Amino acid sequence: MWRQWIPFWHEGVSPYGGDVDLLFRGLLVASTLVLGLLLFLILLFCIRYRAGNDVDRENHEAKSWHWEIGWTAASLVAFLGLFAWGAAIFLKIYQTPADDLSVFVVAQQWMWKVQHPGGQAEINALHMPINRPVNLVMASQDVIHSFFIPALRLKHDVVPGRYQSIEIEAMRPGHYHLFCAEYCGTDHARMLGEVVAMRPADYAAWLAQQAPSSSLAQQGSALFRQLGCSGCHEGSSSIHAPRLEGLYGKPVPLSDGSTVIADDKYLRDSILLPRSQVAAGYQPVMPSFEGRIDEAQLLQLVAYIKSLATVKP
Amino acid sequence: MTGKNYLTDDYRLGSWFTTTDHKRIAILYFATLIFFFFIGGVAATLIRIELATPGPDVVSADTYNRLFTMHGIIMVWFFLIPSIPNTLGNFIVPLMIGARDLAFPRLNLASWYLFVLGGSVTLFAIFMGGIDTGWTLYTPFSTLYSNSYVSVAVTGIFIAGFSSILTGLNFIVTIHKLRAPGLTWYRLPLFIWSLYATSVILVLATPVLAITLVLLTAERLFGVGIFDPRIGGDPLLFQHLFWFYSHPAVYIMILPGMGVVNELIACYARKKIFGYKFVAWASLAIAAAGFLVWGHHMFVSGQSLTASLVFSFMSFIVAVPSAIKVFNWTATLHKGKIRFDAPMLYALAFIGLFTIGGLTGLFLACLAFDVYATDTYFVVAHFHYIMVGGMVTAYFGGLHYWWPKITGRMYPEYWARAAAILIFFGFNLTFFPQFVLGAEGMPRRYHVYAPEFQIWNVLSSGGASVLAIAYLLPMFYLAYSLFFGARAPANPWGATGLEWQTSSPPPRLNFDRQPVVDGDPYDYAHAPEPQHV
Amino acid sequence: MSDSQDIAEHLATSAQRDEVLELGMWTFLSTEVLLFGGLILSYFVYRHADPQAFLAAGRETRIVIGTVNTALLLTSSFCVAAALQAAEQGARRATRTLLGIAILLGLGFLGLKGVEYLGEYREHLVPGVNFARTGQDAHGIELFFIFYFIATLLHGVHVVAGIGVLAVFAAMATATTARSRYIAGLRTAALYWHFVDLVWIFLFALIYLPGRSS
Amino acid sequence: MSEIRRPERRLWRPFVDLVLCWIGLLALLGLTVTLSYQPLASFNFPVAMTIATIKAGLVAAIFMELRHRSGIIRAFAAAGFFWLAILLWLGLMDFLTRV
Repeated sequence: MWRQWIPFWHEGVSPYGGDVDLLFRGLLVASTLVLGLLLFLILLFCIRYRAGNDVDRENHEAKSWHWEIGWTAASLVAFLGLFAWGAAIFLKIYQTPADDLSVFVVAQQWMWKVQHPGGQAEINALHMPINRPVNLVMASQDVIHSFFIPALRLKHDVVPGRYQSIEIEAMRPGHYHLFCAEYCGTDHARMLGEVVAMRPADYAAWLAQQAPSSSLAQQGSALFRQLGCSGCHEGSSSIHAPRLEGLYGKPVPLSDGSTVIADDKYLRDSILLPRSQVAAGYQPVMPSFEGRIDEAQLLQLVAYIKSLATVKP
Repeated sequence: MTGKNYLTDDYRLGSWFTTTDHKRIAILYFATLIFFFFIGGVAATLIRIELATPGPDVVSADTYNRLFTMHGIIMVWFFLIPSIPNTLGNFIVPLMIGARDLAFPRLNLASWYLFVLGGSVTLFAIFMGGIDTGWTLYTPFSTLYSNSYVSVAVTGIFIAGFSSILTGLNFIVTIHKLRAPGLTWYRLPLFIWSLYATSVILVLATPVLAITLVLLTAERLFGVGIFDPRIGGDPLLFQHLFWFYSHPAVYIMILPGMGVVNELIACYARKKIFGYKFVAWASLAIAAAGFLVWGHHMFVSGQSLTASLVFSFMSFIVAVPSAIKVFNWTATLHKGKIRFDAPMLYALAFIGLFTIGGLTGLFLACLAFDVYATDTYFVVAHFHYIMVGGMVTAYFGGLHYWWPKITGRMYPEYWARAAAILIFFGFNLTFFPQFVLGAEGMPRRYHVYAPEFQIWNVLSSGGASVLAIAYLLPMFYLAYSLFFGARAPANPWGATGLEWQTSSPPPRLNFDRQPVVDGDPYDYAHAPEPQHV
Repeated sequence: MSDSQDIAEHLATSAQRDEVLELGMWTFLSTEVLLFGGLILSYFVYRHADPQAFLAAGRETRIVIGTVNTALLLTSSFCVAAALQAAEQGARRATRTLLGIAILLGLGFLGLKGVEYLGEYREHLVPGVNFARTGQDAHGIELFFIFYFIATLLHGVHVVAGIGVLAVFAAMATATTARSRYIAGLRTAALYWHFVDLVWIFLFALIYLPGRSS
Repeated sequence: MSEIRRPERRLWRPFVDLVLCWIGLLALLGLTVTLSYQPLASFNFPVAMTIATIKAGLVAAIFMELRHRSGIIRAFAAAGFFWLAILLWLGLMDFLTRV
């Protein structure tokens, strides 16, 4: 019972969770030692050199510079050590996601919407398999939110206007808190969720049980037609528009002479701000879909275009 | 006592509101700040009452959000930033350097009026219905989504910012040009050094806040959205601009506190501050390096990894001069002749609390741990240890120390010691549990929370009630001393420093004849003995 | 002895008063640098994000007005510097005339600025009020013009304040009393006016020059 | 009181250095506008900023009399720009190093 009150009693369950916990303990021990030493000295001096006490006060240190150099150097070395330690783990936390299993997260006031590639959608919950890195692609519908799973020792802001990819991985099955950590308005404190880490078999079963009639890409495909995108971007069209088959992940020459890789961000920008990066050889005639579709639909469209990556144009 | 002092110089009320005497303006500031401290304190009390239980019991989510925003805005801009500089600094700086007033006395008064105007506008926003963005005012929430009185409150902060700039400007020029003959830089008391460093920040950081607030208001009112993600604006740009001011602002809050503590420790240990030059330059080093670290508020915001690494590195560097100061204060106690008057108790409490605040600052500068702890109660506890444990404690210490000089009356010593001890315990009981909450992962700005966090919240709320009483105590006995306290001699503590060479309270132009300085500061080997009345 | 009445009671000598005033103004100017600094950072951030749009937007500005305005401000700055020298040598009428010319040039600057704003309004280039650009660079152009309007309005406010201050000194130029105090004040006012000029030099390079060569 | 009745009639002329500075500034203005129309590719911007800095330097040194001022005033004049450089350097660092 009392153990639950001790912070970090439960080990972090991400691959680097143990490292973060060790760092925390290291910081805790180091600062307790420093604080202890300091309080001890202050107490000692206060008692020994109190005004009424008749002790030797002669010959107090007149030249101070070697002390100064001493503790300045000591602090500096200790601090640089801590910096390197923290930075090393930090780079591990935010390593570039391996493009393995992608799950999409849309944050909006005041809920987390999660879409799995198979089309499974959930709100305020994220089911994931254990021991397998999951690449979260996060977007915000409105204000800045922050995706925070204490048990995974992980947090990242979700800023409107762009995609944020992070990799998460849990090593033990369980239900873990998901908090919004960046203040986002009235019900910020209720923007809670749950991360459910499951054994692979359970996860597969969950996916199957939740499976909707269509996958995310299929939903995107339907939307693609419904919004009229297919009118220009498909083969039989009379309007000259770039074909999307085999596009994803390839370099795209732009009208201004530069080149971009057709990644999630490029596709997103091209749908919302079609005139910002026009592919070479095409007229800037595509209308903007800004305000006409939300982040969730955007993700479906991107998933659909992604699914065309392997199709021969 | 013959002749008039600054208090009895003119009794008419109008003479106070048109005064250019830095001492009277300090008193005006003091009265204004008590008022704001009280408002901010009421908000804090309501917050702690609400958080005593996990559910929503006392106030609604919207009210709660307005409460913590109001608490933050009032306490940061209308109490902490002006606290020591504008009251104690305003009063003591000219006295300490042997000047008759600040360099620009009318500007000083204008600065107070700007402050009152800014404060009134902000209070108006609060009474209209408040503002719910948090004191950090992050876009696009503050510009596109909040339905509260953001523009009005921001206008108030903007106006108060100019009050800060004028004060900083006034101090800088005063310290450069109005020092008494013989008062070289290395003979200046460390309080002056730290206020000089503070002024540098006030002058160079505040304008960036001003323009940021202009951009924010333009986006909110006119739809001119420079941070608006819909047209390619970047919300992170707002954060960079905001923290360029608001991180150095933390040093605006702590440097004057450190300055006060230097005076107190030297006086009550009856020794020159150990490593005087190192401490002096450490103040300036903190002020300068404090501008290089703002991005450590943004490690998880989506700024580039390179930027995070650089800012983390810089944050560790800026911690070095603070560490130097703490070590030097401790070393000053060695072979001192230490007396435990109330101001000294505050100074010792400051060292302890500031050290905890500083050390936990290192936790947060440490990238991997910050990813976990940022925006949790760990941060809340950390900055309250710095700002309340550090700054407010030093403020109370300085207030007691200079009280005889300011009012001409002695405060009741036993009550003062009791209050100091009570504040120390109340403070730790309030904020130490919040470190635990943060380490367990409780996010900040939460109106309701998971039940497992309750035990620490109850402790914190209990501590807050102790702290509230402890902060009210001085108000009563200090008010009592105004009328019934013993008359203060010119130098009750046997302190060095020019301010103790003139009468208590000082005459209108501070000194009857121009003081001349011919020796080092803190020459306690030759200082008069303390005389308690 | 003649200027003992000109010195406030808290200062010792007129030399100290002059130093205090000048140092105060320089401190104030360092504040002003940072006030514009926030805008400059925004400019560079968005120019980096969308360089093409910023070049396109630069081409939309009126370089003739911008250049003439720069010349006006530079000349007015010269007049103020000359007025200070004249005052120091006791040439009071020259001081007044030169300050008068500087004020007229400042007013001319504001007038042309107004003409420019009107043109931009007609061309739908005023974000938040009347902005109707479409095409590839629309968002970048909008961000540019947000910077443009806020920066030039802020600068314009400084010009107005400067004209007010110069007008006071022009009016006092031939008054008979307190010369040393007048000159110290004028030096401070001149510093401010030169600074307003200095800010404009940079704004000119940021606003009017991009994109001209393509 | 002796300065009140000083004769006012003589024609006052500004110093040569002020006039030269003014002419130089106008010349630099002409130069920067001309150069901005030359196709220097990515060099247009650095050139414009360099000329602007030279102009600002002239104004500061001659009109603002910095060349006659002591170290402290010069330090104050430089401080604002130094801190501006910090703001631009660290502020832009994030945006330039994003991936």
